[in-house]
Amino acid sequence: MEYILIIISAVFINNVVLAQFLGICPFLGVSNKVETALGMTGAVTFVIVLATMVTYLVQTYVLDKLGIAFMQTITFILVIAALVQMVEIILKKVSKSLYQALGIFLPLITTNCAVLGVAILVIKKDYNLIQGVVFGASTAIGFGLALVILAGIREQLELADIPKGMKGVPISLIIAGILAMAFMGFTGIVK
Amino acid sequence: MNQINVLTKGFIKENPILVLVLGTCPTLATTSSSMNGMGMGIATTFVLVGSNVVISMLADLIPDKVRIPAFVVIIASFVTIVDLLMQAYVPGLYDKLGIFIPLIVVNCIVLGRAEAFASKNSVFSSMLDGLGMGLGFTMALGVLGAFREIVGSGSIFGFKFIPGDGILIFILAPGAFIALGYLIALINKIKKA
Amino acid sequence: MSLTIPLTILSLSLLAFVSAVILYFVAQKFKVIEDPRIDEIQAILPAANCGGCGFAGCRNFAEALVGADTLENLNCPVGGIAVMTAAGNILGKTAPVFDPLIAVIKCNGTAEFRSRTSNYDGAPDCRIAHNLYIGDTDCSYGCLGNGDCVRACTFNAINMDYETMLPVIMDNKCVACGLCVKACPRNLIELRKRAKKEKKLYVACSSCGKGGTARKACKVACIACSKCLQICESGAITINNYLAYIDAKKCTLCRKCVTECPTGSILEFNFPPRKLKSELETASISG
Amino acid sequence: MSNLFNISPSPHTHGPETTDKLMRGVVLALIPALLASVFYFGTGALIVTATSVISCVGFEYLIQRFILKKPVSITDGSAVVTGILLAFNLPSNLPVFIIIIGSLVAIGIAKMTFGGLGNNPFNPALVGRVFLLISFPVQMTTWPLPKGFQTGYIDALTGATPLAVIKEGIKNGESLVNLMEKIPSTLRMFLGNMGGSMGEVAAIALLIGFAYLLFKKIITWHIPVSIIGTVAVFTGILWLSNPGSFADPLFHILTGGLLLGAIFMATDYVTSPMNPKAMIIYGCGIGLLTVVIRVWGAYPEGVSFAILIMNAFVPLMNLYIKPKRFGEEIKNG
Amino acid sequence: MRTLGHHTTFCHKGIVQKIENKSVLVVITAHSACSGCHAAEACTMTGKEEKIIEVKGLYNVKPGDEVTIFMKQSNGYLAVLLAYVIPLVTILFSLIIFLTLKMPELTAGLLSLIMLIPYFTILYLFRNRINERFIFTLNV
Amino acid sequence: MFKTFPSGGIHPPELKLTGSAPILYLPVPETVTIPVSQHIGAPAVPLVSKGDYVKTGQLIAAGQGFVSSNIHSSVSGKINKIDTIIDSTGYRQSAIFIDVEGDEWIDSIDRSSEIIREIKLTTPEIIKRCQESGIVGMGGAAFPSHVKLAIPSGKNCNILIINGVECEPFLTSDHRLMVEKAAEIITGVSILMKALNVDNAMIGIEANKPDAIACMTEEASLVRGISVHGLKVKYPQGAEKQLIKALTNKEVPHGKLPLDLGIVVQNVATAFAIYEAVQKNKPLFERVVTITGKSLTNPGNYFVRTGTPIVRLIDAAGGLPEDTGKIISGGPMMGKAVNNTGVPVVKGTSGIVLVPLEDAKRETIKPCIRCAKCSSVCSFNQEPYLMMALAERGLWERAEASGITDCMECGSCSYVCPANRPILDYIRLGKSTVNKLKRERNAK
Amino acid sequence: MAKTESTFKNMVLSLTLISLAASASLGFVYQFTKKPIELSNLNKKLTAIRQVVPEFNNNPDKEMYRLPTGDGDSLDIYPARKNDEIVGYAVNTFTKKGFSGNINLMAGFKPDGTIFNISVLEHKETPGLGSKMNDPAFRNQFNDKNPTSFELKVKKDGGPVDAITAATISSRAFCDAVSRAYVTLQKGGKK
Ligand SMILES: Cc1cc2nc3c(=O)[nH]c(=O)nc-3n(C[C@H](O)[C@H](O)[C@H](O)COP(=O)(O)O)c2cc1C
Ligand SMILES: Cc1cc2nc3c(=O)[nH]c(=O)nc-3n(C[C@H](O)[C@H](O)[C@H](O)COP(=O)(O)O)c2cc1C
Ligand SMILES: Cc1cc2nc3c(=O)[nH]c(=O)nc-3n(C[C@H](O)[C@H](O)[C@H](O)COP(=O)(O)O)c2cc1C
Ligand SMILES: Cc1cc2nc3c(=O)[nH]c(=O)nc-3n(C[C@H](O)[C@H](O)[C@H](O)CO)c2cc1C
Ligand code: SF4
Ligand code: SF4
Ligand code: SF4
Ligand code: SF4
Ligand code: FES
Repeated sequence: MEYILIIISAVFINNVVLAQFLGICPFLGVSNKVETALGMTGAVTFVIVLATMVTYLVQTYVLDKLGIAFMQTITFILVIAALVQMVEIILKKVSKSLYQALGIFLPLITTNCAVLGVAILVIKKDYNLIQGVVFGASTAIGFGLALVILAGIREQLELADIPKGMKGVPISLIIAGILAMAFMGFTGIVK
Repeated sequence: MNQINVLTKGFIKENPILVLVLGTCPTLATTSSSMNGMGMGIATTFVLVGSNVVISMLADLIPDKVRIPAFVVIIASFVTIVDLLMQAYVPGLYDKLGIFIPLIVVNCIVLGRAEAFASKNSVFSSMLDGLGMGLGFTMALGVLGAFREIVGSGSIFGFKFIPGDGILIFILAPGAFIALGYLIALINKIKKA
Repeated sequence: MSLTIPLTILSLSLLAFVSAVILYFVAQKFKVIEDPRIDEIQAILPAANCGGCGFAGCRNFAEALVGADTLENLNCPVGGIAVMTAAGNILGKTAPVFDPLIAVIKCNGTAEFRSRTSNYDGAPDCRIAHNLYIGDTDCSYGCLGNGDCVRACTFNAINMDYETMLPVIMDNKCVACGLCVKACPRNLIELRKRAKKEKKLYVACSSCGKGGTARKACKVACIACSKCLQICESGAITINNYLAYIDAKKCTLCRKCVTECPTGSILEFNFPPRKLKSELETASISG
Repeated sequence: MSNLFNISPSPHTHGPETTDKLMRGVVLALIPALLASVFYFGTGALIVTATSVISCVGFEYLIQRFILKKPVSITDGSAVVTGILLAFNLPSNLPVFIIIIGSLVAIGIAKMTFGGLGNNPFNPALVGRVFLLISFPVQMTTWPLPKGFQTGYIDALTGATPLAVIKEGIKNGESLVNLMEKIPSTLRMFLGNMGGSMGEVAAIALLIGFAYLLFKKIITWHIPVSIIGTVAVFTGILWLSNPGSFADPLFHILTGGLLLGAIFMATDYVTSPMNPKAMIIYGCGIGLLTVVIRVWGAYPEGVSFAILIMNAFVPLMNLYIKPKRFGEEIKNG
Repeated sequence: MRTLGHHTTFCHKGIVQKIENKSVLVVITAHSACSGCHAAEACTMTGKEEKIIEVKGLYNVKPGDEVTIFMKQSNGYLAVLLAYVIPLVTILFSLIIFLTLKMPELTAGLLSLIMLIPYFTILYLFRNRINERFIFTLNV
Repeated sequence: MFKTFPSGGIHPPELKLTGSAPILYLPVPETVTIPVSQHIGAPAVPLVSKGDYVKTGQLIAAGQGFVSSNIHSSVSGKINKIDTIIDSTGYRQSAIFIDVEGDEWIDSIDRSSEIIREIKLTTPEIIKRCQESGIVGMGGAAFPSHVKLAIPSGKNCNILIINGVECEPFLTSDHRLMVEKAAEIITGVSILMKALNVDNAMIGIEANKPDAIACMTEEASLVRGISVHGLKVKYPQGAEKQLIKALTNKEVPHGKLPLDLGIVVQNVATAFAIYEAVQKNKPLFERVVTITGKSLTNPGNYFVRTGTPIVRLIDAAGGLPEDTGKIISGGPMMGKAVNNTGVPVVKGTSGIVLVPLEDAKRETIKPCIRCAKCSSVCSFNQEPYLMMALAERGLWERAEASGITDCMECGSCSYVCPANRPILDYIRLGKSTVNKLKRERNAK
Repeated sequence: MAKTESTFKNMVLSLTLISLAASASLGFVYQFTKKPIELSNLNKKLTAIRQVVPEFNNNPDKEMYRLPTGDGDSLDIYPARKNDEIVGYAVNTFTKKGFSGNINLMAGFKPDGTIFNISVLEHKETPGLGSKMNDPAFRNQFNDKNPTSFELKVKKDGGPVDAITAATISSRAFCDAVSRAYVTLQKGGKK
């Protein structure tokens, strides 16, 4: 039950993008194709979960043990950046054409607020490993949900006549605002 | 003249938030009041100036291939310093800004400036550049924060000038998105005209 | 806890060492280190993103410029020589000189000269009218007047004149991006060399119909009578498919053909006023 | 030439339906509910409706004329519908300036920003409503009680909606049986004699409007029926499983603007899916979310949020839920 | 550009780099997630990376040509599945198993991370099958 | 209960003003202009030259290749010239001009009014006769019938469907033909059955023509295998695939032809023409045309010789009304607007509709309100609003993916759209562009 | 100065050196700020306590003890002393009856059980409604009231407490939290 609450909370109530303001750049920037958004969701979830696990272990079993918790930021950022790179290298070595297909299909995944933010939040919220992982995964899914919805709306708006000045980032922000408003309806479902 | 330009271009022309739309997350998250917004801006400015200066000093010593991680280490150090200092001396503000202080490290504008400017320019210009960009960032955060605070709760810098509540949504998440959306649209329009 | 500092140093250095090793392997794949000149050039490009250069947008064109061995065949019609030279300077290459161009509409079948034979009442779109039928006059080559070109022009350089039902191109706004050329289903628009003081002289007709048919449909149609061809001293005029064409490169703007054309299908713009015939005669008498 | 014939591609004839007529039809269908709310809430209802309609139409005019510089299209009646529906979602004693803000949000933010009629992904009236709910919670949650026709405005006697009573009571640990006594009888709720937003109370009037819309073929049954059906089934299951803490389905259907939302707001063409299959899924989604928010969420009333959330999924549904094309082979059975 | 004909495809622009026997090497620029944002040009950090795609088959192209690479949409999803989703599930699954086995957190965490090694090894062993599956086509 | 096709469709006002007007013979005009291309496929090549004297029914232009059709003179007289005329689209088209002198028919035509039911010709002979007589489908597309009847090897046909639906408003030519020439049509159907070697023929007629249903049922009862079915009134029931669905409940699969289900569809007028060609040896140079319109004083149905300018028909119907704003060749849903009254009646002309100006104008286009009415009336379950939007913006690849080329151009979507959007206009644009792009791609 | 080349040695060396310098300076700053941070963390709690009890000069944090509430939970009690004499108790109390989440309060009592002051530590109530419990106008009505005579109930439920407009639920929850503190303190006895 506890995990279900974490999931519901992270996906709907405290959605990373719409309520926590993390990962807005990729949210606004990832292409307005629903397919890409779906693919990104898979990729981001993997990266976030991997990053959460590793940073959790690093924090709990290295930084805390050594009494240098204040090194969190700098350690996390390096660890995550290295992880992202390693995944790339491994994929490339494992199967070149798989790697190529990903290159065509998805934008690169980079360290951004969402990845680092989730890693830090897991520590801040005093989650244990499994809670942290569930939190990370559901946060990523919440990110994907917002991303896919936005991509869908933007794809539809491609055929609409949006006033010139509103095109691009502004309209996406307005949509995000209305979405955030709608998602406020979930308030209180998880105490 | 040129140096002044380096300083002021971040104010409007290349304003990191309003024109380049970088660092959207802290922008939205910390502007529920003008005070918080400015606080975040100043913290970021500190990191920008600090990292720009150090990076411009070290640029030639760092091999190209490790440029990015080296910059990141430097930036992250400054972020940690800010983090610690704020925790120690402005704990109230620190609590409000929450995880967005450590997240300065992933703010594109910081790394972007390091890459695009500091690694190629003199220490002094880099400092000015960092300062300009930081002030531009701070200004935009201040403006957005002030707008949200005025409309959302009828006060400015915590000083209440109309009784009762404002349009509450503006100090909440949806209002943040909507306000920034229209602000950017407005700037687009002004820039075109 | 004086251990803190050594521990910090130790752990971070370790971490950095690991990152450096990883990076060493990563370094084998190359990352695009963008040529800073791309930004520089993009900054001087007009940012119209119109595609007039043949690339998807200004940035792509900037990339192309930086990547190109020579600047030949690369031109930003919007920015013109000034921008291209500036770009050339940044790249240390000479920019070829392209003649500035301007769009002209090769149809003068105004409501006055070309009587309507039906009312078009379909979707206001030249492509649809063109696919459907001959158009609301008897000329199957002329302008349909539904303004596809007007909508295509991102520079607001074309207006529809509702009296003549022909589009009008504004000299000062047209940048010769060619979007309208692509948009017109009847291929009425041509990019022609800009002459000094915006002088323009061209056959404002695209009718490939035989003289009689063309004339019947429109009073100012080119009927391919060859008079202009004969009078032209610089060999600028050719006739193909019952239609005269003036090569702007050869044309000396002497304007003789204009008066020679029996139907008045050669148009001139922005020339100083011609002396009236009577004046010419008196001048020659007195001289 | 004596006679120039018109030429156009086929078809050369057009059906009787026009946008204006459709919108007029919706306005007509809303009249019974308007009358009912005037009957219950007095002139306040009229003032709210008039303010909302006038300011919606006014903002549409101003924005089209001066900001977008496009042809003004206020005569199509869509702004009137938005105005009425916005008003129907407000308490009948809401201060006028708040109504005007709501209209500005509905028309300015939710509609014109996206390019006007036909382009908005979210229901404008609901965006306006939810915006106000979040911004002015006090004013938006003090509902005048119906007291027969009266002419007062701001200082009407106020009280909570049945849903809020139940929600508050359950929070307070009261038993449902007790609470049920505090709320109006089913018949009274059906006739609309209860607290609530001015247009949502009278089920009977809304159903008359529904019948009219169906009869005129302005809307199809799919969305309203699937919403109401889902709510009925879902709350029915809850109720049967534990009648002590969950209210019965009829109660849920008659309260909280469910009918208003299902009949008039979820069916908004612009923001609902384009084919019957998707419409049913959309309706079920709204029903489900409504119950979830009502029963477990903080807000006593969930229809507005549910519709807005499902609005967000409509483009995806239009993309992935397509009707079976004529002659399309059904894949592997 | 969702579909072409009746095959659902996905496309990407690139430039022909080299033509080898029976295949064309095309350089594409993969953009980072942030670079779709209009500020990409200002933010030099936005990762852009050149990737070389090998397109099997003979095409009438020469180095320098701008071409479009097409790939079946389902291949994109499959790639995401193989590269990210299955490993994700592997980690989650093994973590849950290890924790229910009452292993200490650290061991469980590390072990489930290590589970990735066999997964990718298996993937590596199947690389020929995978390579057969991911086929790209060109269009000038 | 009457059958119909399940999804979509509209029911515009029927306005069948001439449903009870018997078919009259329009007097032969003084001159006729017979276009050499009255069918789908290659134009025919004139066999006569200026000054030649031709008889009614004489072959004057020969079809070129398999998918083409012969053209016969519809009058007797002198060839005035072979030149171009302005066709209904305003473009020029080759035609043979004949000055009429008397009405002398070629001898081989059996002009007696006797109905010959016995079929003497063999299957190949029937098909050959159709080809010689220049028979084309008269339901609108004017597709050469001999091509349709020649079943390619490997396919076979087991049901013949006769299209007597006439779902367009105003038009009654098929209706009257079925009432007045039922016996001939049924014989024509038997001929078709023989040609196609099928035992089963279904005739579909909409319920708004009870007299036609009665006449046809009576005649059909005399022949084994022919059944007449009343259908619910719904446009576009006459469209091949919808009619097949209505009658047999089979759906012609996407991208396939009716023949792939073993079905061939022919129009009743085609059946009649085939009867005349096979039994009476009369080539196709005359057909029934409805001349109608709200303001016409005397609308009616006429047997008209091909090549007769439509102005003759209009005169016969009481002259061109003052308020005429649009002349449609065909019905108001599918027909073509004509830009002058000089255009000749051709083999495919089923009716001329004169529309008063007030009904002829299209209303202002408004933004799409996504009401989905267009998709709900599309009997192919397409998404017209989307196809239009894609075509309008030139997004051809997405338009192609949206199945734009499958649209049969019935126009129901434009008819029903409350925002007056010219949906079909843009779908047609999209179709033609996408088809062009496809051809280019295949050429590569 | 010439650019350093990207050899393996250079790369590792430079990165390691930079990290060395960075970590050294970080360590230094950490040492430097360690005390103030601890102080300010402590202050946060003390400030909250100081707000709700009369002036004291002990360290209540050090003397904190837990009392069971009776329904399975327990509350933290901070005794405040001035010159070793108890001047009040600050009770960190909570309620689950909030409108959209738990509410955390610091309730201060005088030794006789009279409420001295109350401050809101954490809540998730609706801004503009429930959030008004933080307004002095609402909070102050409890000051100097003794729950024995001042029933902790809103007017709607027959008590003396003026509820926040349109936020009876939050007001009720507030009362619930305060009364939990009071009851626990009374029952558990004072040290
Ligand atoms: C702290 C940090 C923040 C970053 N932020 C972004 C970002 O917001 N957007 C982005 O596209 N890349 C960002 N990157 C860059 C990528 O993570 C990655 O380093 C780059 O794409 C490839 O680097 P390489 O040169 O090591 O291959 C960031 C990197 C770091 C270290
Ligand atoms: C929308 C639409 C409506 C049609 N309506 C009729 C009709 O009413 N009667 C008819 O005979 N053919 C109609 N047709 C043509 C038929 O689809 C089919 O081509 C014809 O019945 C074949 O017979 P034919 O070859 O003898 O003309 C229609 C076609 C379309 C696309
Ligand atoms: C948007 C919204 C927010 C609300 N927020 C609160 C809240 O924070 N606290 C609360 O007690 N009730 C809240 N409510 C519940 C209602 O105001 C409820 O009717 C009220 O608590 C009981 O009415 P009363 O206080 O006027 O007696 C909220 C209701 C809505 C619709
Ligand atoms: C059946 C129907 C329902 C409608 N419902 C709404 C509604 O709930 N809210 C609204 O703002 N407009 C509504 N409209 C009006 C119109 O569609 C709306 O203003 C558009 O969303 C604006 O683009 C409705 C119109 C119709 C025909
Ligand atoms: S008139 Fe034509 S060529 Fe000139 S700017 Fe406009 S679209 Fe370009
Ligand atoms: S010039 Fe061409 S595009 Fe422009 S209105 Fe005329 S026909 Fe249309
Ligand atoms: S015209 Fe095409 S899209 Fe429109 S209803 Fe008919 S078949 Fe469907
Ligand atoms: S019928 Fe017209 S308004 Fe309705 S969805 Fe179709 S195109 Fe849009
Ligand atoms: S600021 Fe870019 S992702 Fe958060």
